[in-house]
Amino acid sequence: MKAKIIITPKKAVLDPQGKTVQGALEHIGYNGIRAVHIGKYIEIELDSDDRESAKKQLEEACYMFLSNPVIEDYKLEIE
Amino acid sequence: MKAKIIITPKKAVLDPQGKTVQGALEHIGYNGIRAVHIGKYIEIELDSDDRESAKKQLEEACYMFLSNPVIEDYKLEIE
Amino acid sequence: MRFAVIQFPASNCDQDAIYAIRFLGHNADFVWHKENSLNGADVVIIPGGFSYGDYLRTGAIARFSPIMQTVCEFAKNSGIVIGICNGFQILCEAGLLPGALIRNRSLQFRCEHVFLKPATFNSPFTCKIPQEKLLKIPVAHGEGCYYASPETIQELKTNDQILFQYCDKDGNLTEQSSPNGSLLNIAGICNQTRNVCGMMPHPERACELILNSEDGNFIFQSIIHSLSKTADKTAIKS
Amino acid sequence: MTEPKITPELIQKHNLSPQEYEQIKAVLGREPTYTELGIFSVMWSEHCSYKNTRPLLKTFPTKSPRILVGAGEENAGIIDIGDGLAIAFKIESHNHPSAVEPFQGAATGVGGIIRDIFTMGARPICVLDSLRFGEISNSEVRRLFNGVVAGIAHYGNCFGIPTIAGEVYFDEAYEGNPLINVFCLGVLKHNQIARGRACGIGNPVFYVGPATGRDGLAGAAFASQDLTDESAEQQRGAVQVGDPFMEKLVCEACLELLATGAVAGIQDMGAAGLTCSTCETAARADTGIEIELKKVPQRAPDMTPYEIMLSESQERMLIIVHKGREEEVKTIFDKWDLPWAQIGYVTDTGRMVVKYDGKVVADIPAKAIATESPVYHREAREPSYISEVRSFKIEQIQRKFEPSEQLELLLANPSIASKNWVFRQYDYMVRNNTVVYPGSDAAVIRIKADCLPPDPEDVNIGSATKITDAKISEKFIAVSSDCNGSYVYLDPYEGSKLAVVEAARNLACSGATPLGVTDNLNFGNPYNPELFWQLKESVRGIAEACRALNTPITGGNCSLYNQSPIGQIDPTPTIAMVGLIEDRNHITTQWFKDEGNTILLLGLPVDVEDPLQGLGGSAYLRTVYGIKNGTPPRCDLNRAILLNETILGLIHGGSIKSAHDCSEGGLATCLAECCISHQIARNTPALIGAEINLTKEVIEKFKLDSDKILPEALLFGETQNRVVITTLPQYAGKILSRAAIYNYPAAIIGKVGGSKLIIKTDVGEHLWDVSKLYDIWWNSIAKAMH
Ligand SMILES: Nc1ncnc2c1ncn2[C@@H]1O[C@H](COP(=O)(O)OP(=O)(O)O)[C@@H](O)[C@H]1O
Ligand SMILES: [Mg+2]
Repeated sequence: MKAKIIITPKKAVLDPQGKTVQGALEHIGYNGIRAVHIGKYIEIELDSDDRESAKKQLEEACYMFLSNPVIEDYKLEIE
Repeated sequence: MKAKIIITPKKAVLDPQGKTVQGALEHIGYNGIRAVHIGKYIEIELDSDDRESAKKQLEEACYMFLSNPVIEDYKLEIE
Repeated sequence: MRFAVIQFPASNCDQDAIYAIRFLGHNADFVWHKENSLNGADVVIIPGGFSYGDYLRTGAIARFSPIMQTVCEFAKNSGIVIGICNGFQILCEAGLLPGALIRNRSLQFRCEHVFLKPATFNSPFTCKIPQEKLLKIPVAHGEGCYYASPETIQELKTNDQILFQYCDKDGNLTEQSSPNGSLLNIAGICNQTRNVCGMMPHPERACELILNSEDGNFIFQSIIHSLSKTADKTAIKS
Repeated sequence: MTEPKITPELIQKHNLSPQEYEQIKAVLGREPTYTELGIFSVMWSEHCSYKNTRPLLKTFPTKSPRILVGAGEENAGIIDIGDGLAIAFKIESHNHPSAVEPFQGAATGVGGIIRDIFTMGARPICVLDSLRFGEISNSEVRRLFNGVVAGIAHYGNCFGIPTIAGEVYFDEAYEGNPLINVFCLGVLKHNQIARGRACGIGNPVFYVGPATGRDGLAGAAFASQDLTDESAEQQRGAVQVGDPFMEKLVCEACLELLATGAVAGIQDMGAAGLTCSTCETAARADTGIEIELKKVPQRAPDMTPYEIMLSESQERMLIIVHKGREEEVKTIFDKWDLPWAQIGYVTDTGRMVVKYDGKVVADIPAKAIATESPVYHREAREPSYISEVRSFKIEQIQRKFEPSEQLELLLANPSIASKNWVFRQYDYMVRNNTVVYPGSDAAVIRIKADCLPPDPEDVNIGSATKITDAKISEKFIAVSSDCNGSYVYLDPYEGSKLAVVEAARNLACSGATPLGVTDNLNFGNPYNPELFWQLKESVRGIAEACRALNTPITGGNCSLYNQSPIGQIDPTPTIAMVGLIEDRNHITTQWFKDEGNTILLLGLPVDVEDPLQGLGGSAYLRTVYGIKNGTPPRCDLNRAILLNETILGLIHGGSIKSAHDCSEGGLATCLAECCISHQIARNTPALIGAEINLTKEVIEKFKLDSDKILPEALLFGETQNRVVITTLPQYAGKILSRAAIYNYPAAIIGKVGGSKLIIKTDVGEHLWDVSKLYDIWWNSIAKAMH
C-alpha cells in the first residue's frame, strides 16, 4: 500500500518559489500562465493493507509533522 | 485549467530527506513503513482550455526545466 | 589575462571572484546575465551564490539566462570556464558538465574549510598545483553532494575527469572528510575536453593568508599558466 | 466599500485604551475611520511608539564625537570610523513571530534588520544572531531551535551576507518564548548617508519590491501583547514568508539608485509597513505625504485599505525621488526585474493622506502618529524574589567538589559547549572579509573597498555595476553580543552592567577598541510593576556601564511582553558592541598558539570580597546543583576599564599571542577553551595542552590568601574582569611590569604544551586529555539534536 501526500503553501501565504518559477517559465517563452505554486510530494510505502487505520494514523502525521500547518495545507491519499 | 506535476527522485539516487523522514516517523511510533520518498509538487494554473497543446508544451517544460532528468522523474497531469 | 565573472540575480560570490583575480594581478569584471557578449574575456567564472534564490533547483533557472548561450559557445570553442559552487550547479544544469548536485546528506548547509586532494594534474585547473599538496579551501553549500549514474562515474574515471576529492588532513579519502556525501568524495570535475571545470569548494575564498588560506591561488595560477602557454604557442605560430 | 463601525469592543481589540481613543479624537477633531483606527493602533503600539520605555531610553548615553547619526534619528545609528568611512548597525528582535513559526519568523527577522541597514545607504556586510531557548532536552525546544537556525541560515546565506557571531543560551525561562535577536552592520562613506525623509514638496513617492499581501497583518500590534495561545493562533493566519532572493535584488537596486543621486529619501517598510514608512518619512521632513492605494501592487485579491496599510509583507521599500528623475528609478528596478509603482507624492500639508480609488480613507497629521504618541511612566516595584536571591549563601548547598567530572559537565552544557552546530550552517565567510570566524571571543571582519556601496561612477545604468579598483585604508571591525540572562534575573542592575562589560572585554581581547553599542531589551509586560522594575534597573545599569566605557548607544530595540504560557522569561538585555581595529597585526584570537608559550592571568583569580566568590548565578551552580540563585559576580566598572586598557596596550605592543576572557564556567572552562577551540578545517582541530599552577604560591602573587578561597570558586567561579593571555616566555616579565603600571593584578599561571590540560591547586592535581575535552565540547549540541 502506498500513501501519497501533497503539501502546498497556503494560498494567502507568499510563495516566492512559485513566483520565481512563473517568471522563469514566462521568460523561457511559456505564455498564459496565471500562477505557479510549488509544494512537496511525499510517498510512503506501507507494509499494512488496512487502509482505514493507515489513513487515520497518517492524517495525524501529516498535521503534526510532515506539513507545517501554519503555512501549508496537505492532501493525503491512500492507494 | 490546471497542470499538476509530481517530481520524484529517481530510485537509484539517494534520498537522504526520505530516509530522515522515515527515521523520524519510526521514532514517533509509526511502524511498518517500508520506504519514504520525497519529491516536489508543482501546480500551474493556465489561461487556456486546450488540454492537448498545454500537455505538449508542459511535457517539454517538465523535461527541460521543471525536472532534472539526471536525478528525477516526473509525472504530468492536466485537470 | 582577462576574466569575466558572470553576474546572475543573487550571485553573491561574484565580487569575491573579482577580488581574488585582481589580487593575483589580473583583470576581472562583471558581465550581466542579460548580456550576450563576454567582451573578449579569456576565462569565464560562473561564481557562487544563490542565483534566482536557488528556487526550484539550484542552478536550474540561471542557465536560461541569455549570457549562458554565449558561455556555451565559448566553451565549445575551447574557452576556459570554471563554475564555483552555484556555478558548478549551473554548469551541470546547462549540460556543460555531467551529473548533478543534490542536497548534502546531513540535510544541512555546511560552511567550513576542507582538504582537497587533486586527482589529476592534467588539466588547466590543476597543472600548477605542487605534487603531494593538499589544498585547504572552504566549502559553503547546502546542495553539494555530487551524483551521477554509474556509467557516467565510470566515464569520469576512465577519462581522468575527476579533478578534486575531499580528503582528511593526511590525504585519505574518508567518508568523514566529505562535507556532503558526494560519490567518490568528488569535489570537482572537468568535461571531456578539459576546458570546463566545476567545483563546490571556493578557491576565491582562499586567496590570501588573512583569510586563512592561499591554496585557492594554485587553481587560478594553473588557469593563467595554461592560457599563457597557449598564448605563447599562438604567438610563435603567427 | 463599507468599513466596520467603531465600537468600544473594536477599540479594545485594537489594543487602544479609552483614553488613547479620546486622544485620537482630539488629534483628528472627529471620530476616526476604520482605516485610521488601524493606523493609530499600530503606530501607537508598544513596538512602534515605545510608549512605556521612552522615558527610560532617554537616560542612555547617545553622544560621542564619532556619532554621525544618533539613536532614534533614523532607522539605524551611524558611527565614524575615520578616513571618511562609517558604519551603520542595529539589532532587532523577532521573538513572537519565531515562536509561532520558527523558520520564517527568524528568516524574516534577518531580512528586516538587513533592510534597516541598507535603508541608511550602507552596504550590509555582516549579521550576528543572539538566541535564547528553553532546555534542549525538550523536543519542542529542539524543533524551535532547529527551525530558527535553519531560517537564519536560509535568509543570510541566500542573501549573501556572512553571519559571523552570536550567542545561544538554553534555559527553562525561555521555554515557549524563545528570543531571536539579529544584528546587522553595514559600511558606507560619510557622503553616502541616506535619510528616511520625505523631502521636497511635489516629489514623487515610489513603492518598490514585491506586491502587498495579507502577511503579518498588524504584526506590530502582535509584538506588543503578551504571547498567549490565543494571540499566537491569530497570528498563524498571517505568517510572513521571507524571500531573501528578492531582498538581495532590492538591496543592490537601492544602493545603485542611491548612487545616482536621484533619491530624496528612502525607508524600508518594516513593522506597520506602508503606514509607518509614509508617516515617519513625512514627520522627519516636516512635510506631508499623499498616496493612492489602488496603485500599490497587490498580491491578494480584494484587499481593503485597512489591510493594505497594515500589511507587513516583506522586502518592500518606500522611495522619495527628486522630481524629474523618475526614469532612473524605472530603469534600475527594471534591470533587476523588480516591481515598482509610483504611488503618491510629497505635500506641504504636514498630513498623511491615504486615498483609495480617489476617496480619502485616512487623513492624519503625520507627526501626531509618528512622534507624538502617548508616553507613560509605569510603576516599578522590586520583585519579591530579589530578597530571597540576596540572602542565598553557599552553605545552603551540599558541596561536592569533583573537578574532573564537573569541568566535563560544564563543557557539555549546551550554553557553554561549542556552537559549531549552529554556525557551520551559516555562511560566515562570503564576501571575503571575515578574518576571525565564529568561535573566538569576538568575530573580526575586514573593510575593504568592495564593501562600500557603489559610487556614481560605478553605476552603469541597465548593466552590471563596476567594482572599483580604488584602495581604501584597510580597517577591521570586531563585534560581540553578550548577555547572561541569569545574572540579569538575579540582579537586573549589576547583571546588565556585566553584559556591557563582557561585550567590551570580548572586543578588547580581540584587539579592538570599543566604539558603540546597540541593545535589544527583551523583557516582560511593562504593566506589571515587578517586571517593569527589572527593565528600569537594567536600563540604569546599561546606561552607567556605557557611559563609563565611553560606548554610546546608537540605537536598539525593545521587545516587551515576553512570556510564555508557563511564565516569565529571564530579563535579557542583549548588548551588541562594535569595536575598531586599525592594524591587522593587532587582531588577536582566544586559542593557545605554540608549545612553550607562557600563560598569564590578568585579574584576580577570585573576588574574595564577594561572599559567593563569583559562584552566584554561575553556570557551575546551575549545571552541578540545578540552582539559579545568589547575587551575580560584582561588576567593578573602573576595573573593567583598566583591564581593557591593559589588554589593548599589550596587544598594541605586539607581545600577546592569545587572549581569552573568563565568562560562564569560570577559569577552568576558559583554559579548556584555549586548548580546544582552534578549528583548522573540517574534523581537524588544533589541540594543545597546558600546565597550570594555581597553588598557594601563585595565588599569593595576586596578594590573596589561598586558604580563604573556595576550590570550586577558583576553578569555576565567574569573578569578573579576568583574561587569560599567552606570550613568549621572554616577554612575560615585560607584561607583568606593564600590568603593574596599570595597577592591574597579574601573574604567570602556567605554560602551553603537551596533550593534557593539567591544573594544580592546593587540593590536588587535576588532569584532562584535551582530545576528550574537545570531543565533549565540540559535539554536545549535535548529540542533543540527534
Ligand atoms: N548563534 C551563533 N551564531 C554565530 N556564532 C555564534 C553563535 N553562538 C555562538 N557563536 C560564537 O561562538 C563563540 C562562543 O560564544 P559564547 O560562548 O557566547 O562566547 P563568549 O562567552 O565569549 O561571549 C563566539 O565566537 C560566538 O560568536
Ligand atoms: Mg568571551
